[in-house]
Amino acid sequence: MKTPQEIFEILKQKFGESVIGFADNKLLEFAIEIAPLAIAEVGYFLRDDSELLFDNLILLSALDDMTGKKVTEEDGSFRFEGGTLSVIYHIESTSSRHKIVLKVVVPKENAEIESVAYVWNHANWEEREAFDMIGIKFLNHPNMIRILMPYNWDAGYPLRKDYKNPEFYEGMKVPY
Amino acid sequence: MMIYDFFISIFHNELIAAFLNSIIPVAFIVPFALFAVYLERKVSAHMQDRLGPMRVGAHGWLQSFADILKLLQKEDIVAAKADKKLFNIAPVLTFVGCYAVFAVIPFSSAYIGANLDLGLLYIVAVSGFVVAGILMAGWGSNNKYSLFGAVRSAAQIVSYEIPTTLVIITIIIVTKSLNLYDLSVNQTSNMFNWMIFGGYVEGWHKIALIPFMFIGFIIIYISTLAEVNRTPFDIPEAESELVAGYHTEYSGMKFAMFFLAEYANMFAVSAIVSAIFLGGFQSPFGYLGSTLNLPWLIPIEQFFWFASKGIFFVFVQMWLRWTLPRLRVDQLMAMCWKYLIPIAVVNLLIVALIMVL
Amino acid sequence: MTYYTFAFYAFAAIILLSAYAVVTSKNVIYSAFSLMLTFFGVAGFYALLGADFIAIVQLIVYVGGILTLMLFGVMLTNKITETEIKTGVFQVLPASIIIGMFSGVLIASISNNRWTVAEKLNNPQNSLVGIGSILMNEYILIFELLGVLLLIALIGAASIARK
Amino acid sequence: MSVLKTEEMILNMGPQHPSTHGVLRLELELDGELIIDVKPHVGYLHRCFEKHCEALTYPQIVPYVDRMDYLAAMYNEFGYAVTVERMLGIQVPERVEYIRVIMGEFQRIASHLVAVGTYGLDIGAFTPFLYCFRDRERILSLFEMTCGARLLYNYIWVGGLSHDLHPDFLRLAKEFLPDFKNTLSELNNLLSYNKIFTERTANVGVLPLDTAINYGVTGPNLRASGLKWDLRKDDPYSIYDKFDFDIPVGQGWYGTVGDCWDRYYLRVLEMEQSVKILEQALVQIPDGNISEAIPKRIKPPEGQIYTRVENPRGELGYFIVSKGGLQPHRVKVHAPSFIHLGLLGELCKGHFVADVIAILGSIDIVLGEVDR
Repeated sequence: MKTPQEIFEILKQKFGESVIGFADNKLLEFAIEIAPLAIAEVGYFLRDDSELLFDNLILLSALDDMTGKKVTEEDGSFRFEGGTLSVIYHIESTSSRHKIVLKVVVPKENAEIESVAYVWNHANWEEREAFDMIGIKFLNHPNMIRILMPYNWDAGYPLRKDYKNPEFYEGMKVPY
Repeated sequence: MMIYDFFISIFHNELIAAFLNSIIPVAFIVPFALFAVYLERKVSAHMQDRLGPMRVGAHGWLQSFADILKLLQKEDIVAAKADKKLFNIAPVLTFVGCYAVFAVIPFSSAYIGANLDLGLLYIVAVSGFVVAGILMAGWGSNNKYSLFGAVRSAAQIVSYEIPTTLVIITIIIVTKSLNLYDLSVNQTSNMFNWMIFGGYVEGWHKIALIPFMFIGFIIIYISTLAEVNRTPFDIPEAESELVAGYHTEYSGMKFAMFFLAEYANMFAVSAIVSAIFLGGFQSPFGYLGSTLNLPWLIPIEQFFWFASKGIFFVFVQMWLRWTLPRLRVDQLMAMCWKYLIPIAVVNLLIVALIMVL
Repeated sequence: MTYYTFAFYAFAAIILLSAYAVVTSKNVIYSAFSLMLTFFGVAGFYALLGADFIAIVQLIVYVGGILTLMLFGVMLTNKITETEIKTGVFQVLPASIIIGMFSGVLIASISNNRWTVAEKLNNPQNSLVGIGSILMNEYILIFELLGVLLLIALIGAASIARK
Repeated sequence: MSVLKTEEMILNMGPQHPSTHGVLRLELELDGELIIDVKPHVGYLHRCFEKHCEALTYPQIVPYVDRMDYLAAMYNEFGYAVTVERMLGIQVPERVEYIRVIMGEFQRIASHLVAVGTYGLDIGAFTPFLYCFRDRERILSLFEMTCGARLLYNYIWVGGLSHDLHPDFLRLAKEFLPDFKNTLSELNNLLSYNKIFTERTANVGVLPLDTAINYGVTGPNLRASGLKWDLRKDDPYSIYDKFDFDIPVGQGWYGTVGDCWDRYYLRVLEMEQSVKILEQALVQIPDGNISEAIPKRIKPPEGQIYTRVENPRGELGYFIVSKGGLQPHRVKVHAPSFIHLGLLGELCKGHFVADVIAILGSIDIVLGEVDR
């Protein structure tokens, strides 16, 4: 059993620059921020290191940080320019019973994160969902297609804060 | 006196008499199917701690008629890409196959459709039409589930015909007859003359035969159960995987045709099993008609016993259906080829040995 | 016209029409099902001739066995529902020459034969006993040899299927 | 001998199919009856629950969480309430905790009854299904008596409950438990130990432990693979530490550890343990005021939290990000069914078509939760 601080030290030593630092965190969770392209490597290390053995990815959640500049259009709708999206990984070890939170922040315009689907198979569908809902592209993912929305949905990513409903879907008016 | 002779004495015309003679099973099958559907609902309901149909008539006894009414009113849907000719012929062919079996079933000493010497073999032969009808339905529906169901069903029926036939051959060795009518007539006077108790064989052979007759009875009951696609062998129409098997695409009267065929078949195999092993139309205790010296009563009593035995086995089929889960298709085939057929062959050899000695 | 002749012509019509359909149908499945009717008609002929055992064996073997096998073959080897199973007319000239020769031979042999009608059997009902005793007495060797042959075929089929 | 060319058949199972347990489409790639690949297509029931949450205040979300796993709605509320209470730092009265545990365990029994019953139905046994539903109806009647609803309750609120128990509740609940034990033994005799049933399910769809963990499997499915991992004991919440109960794990009773039979039977054993908890809780429940801790206005501080509870189907977790407003910034649900469904393709390879049904039934998914 290790505390998040100890794990942070280990990671910092091992990966250096790729481990950015403790993300600002409140309420019960200590998130370690990792560079987007290093996450798979960190994941392999966390899973396979004999002291850590983080074999279980509990949850992979993506969110729109809503940090960009709010631009209001003439019709009252708004969108965010710039800003970031982030992905949060809750991982734990079923044998050592310690858990940590990893966080990856990517700019909205070029949201690309290394996939961890080969580290934890669980991430396969969760990453597809994150892609579907928030629009983060996971590199080297085995099957990066939409999962919950229709495969041909082209009105954007619903869980982004500036998502607008399309007027028509396949010729039907929305909302009908 | 046979009913056929009675018709001839009235009409003096063989053709009319034969025609009337041949539609008598219809007069039995249709009411039986109505009753069996009701029975199935009630049996399942009471086994499952519920009441079943209660609204249409007292205790829902008119439910089957309501079902028929519903089926009659249904739109007859033919899928757009179905093979229309095959799709339409298939239910008829299946029903014809089932109905043809009734030709050699002795309902009572006064009625058998056609007193064929090869009755038992004839039953095996005409079931080929049922297989063809099922394959036709599966192919004609142009639906993968239907085709799957049809192919499984055909494979199942063809496989389970083998243990059935082996048991039938065992019976032939003992009785030296394939005629179901003779078979039934000979198992008379009391229930220890029934084939399951060694039949009307004399001496120590009879005692020696009893265990092997029991084995034969169990094998033929299991394999006929499989031939009519009832649980635990209802894989062809396993609703949890293949929706409804080969009759997925059917609706209305064509579906009713399959339904009727299924229930007719259930009764037919029960009747065959009871005719072979349990004395057919014979009473287990002797006849009221002979005690009261009323000869006309005997055939009616016989019909009562025949129907009772048939319905009892239909009830057992329902009982099994609402109790047991379903086998998987490979387990079903393994059961047939690895257990039933070897046991039936060994049983056949032992019976042959007993009869030779 | 007696019922017997009526039945004969009815079966003959079934055989001819269904056989024609077998040959001409473009759809293999239709051919197979027409073949079933042909077998049925032939079985009817046997029954009319008093050979009830042969009639029933005809149904068991051809309708129950061979036809089912053919249907299985057609249904399982094609990619289901996506391609139509059709046959076409090929090699018309060689075929018609061969057919012409064969029909010439057949017509010649039929017209040159002296046809005799066999005496009506006394009891055509009990053909089974007769067949059984003949097979088990006079032709026992051939019968057993046939059994061995079929066993070899069965083993061969099983060993090929295992590969 | 040349190799025969064969082609795979694509069979679409669902979205309307009797045994996909909802609107799920499985694309089966078949070689004869053997499965080469299974591709689940989900999303037919997608309502964008998470998007809705961003527009609702915290108490308004409670009725929405009911609609995810509609067979275990009480537990969804339970988990949500625990999460938000942790964010706010509220301590709820002891009576509330007891009622929540009672409701939660009744809900676990009800949910497992559906799982076990429909599993029998998938295998072809119709009768046990109705026995299970008969007893489930009694539990639902208890719920109805408490909060007026049978399926979607809106009962467990943040900081408390919507109503106190009905005066007859404890008596009827205590009467139910012995009857239910009889049903369980009846079910075991009719279905669990049935030869055909064990043949169909033992050694089918074996899920090894390392695969299970790697796929993030939780709940009964994980325990059936042999890991003693139950959040009620391993990450305690509410007052589960006050009760004495065991955590059954799969032992490969009839076949391999982690096969369909283990997953099925583990649910039966869990129902027995739930009965054990209920027997204690129904006796120990204290009096008290159930609504004193309900806050007037819920406005959690800025930050994020992930809290998980042991839902009948596995680990139900809520990840809530708050920006300090009345509405959450982001709610992400760790939905066990969604994760378990991702495993289906892996489990089904090399099995028969009939086994797909057996495996799908044994992992016990609810499509409302898969699609959310």
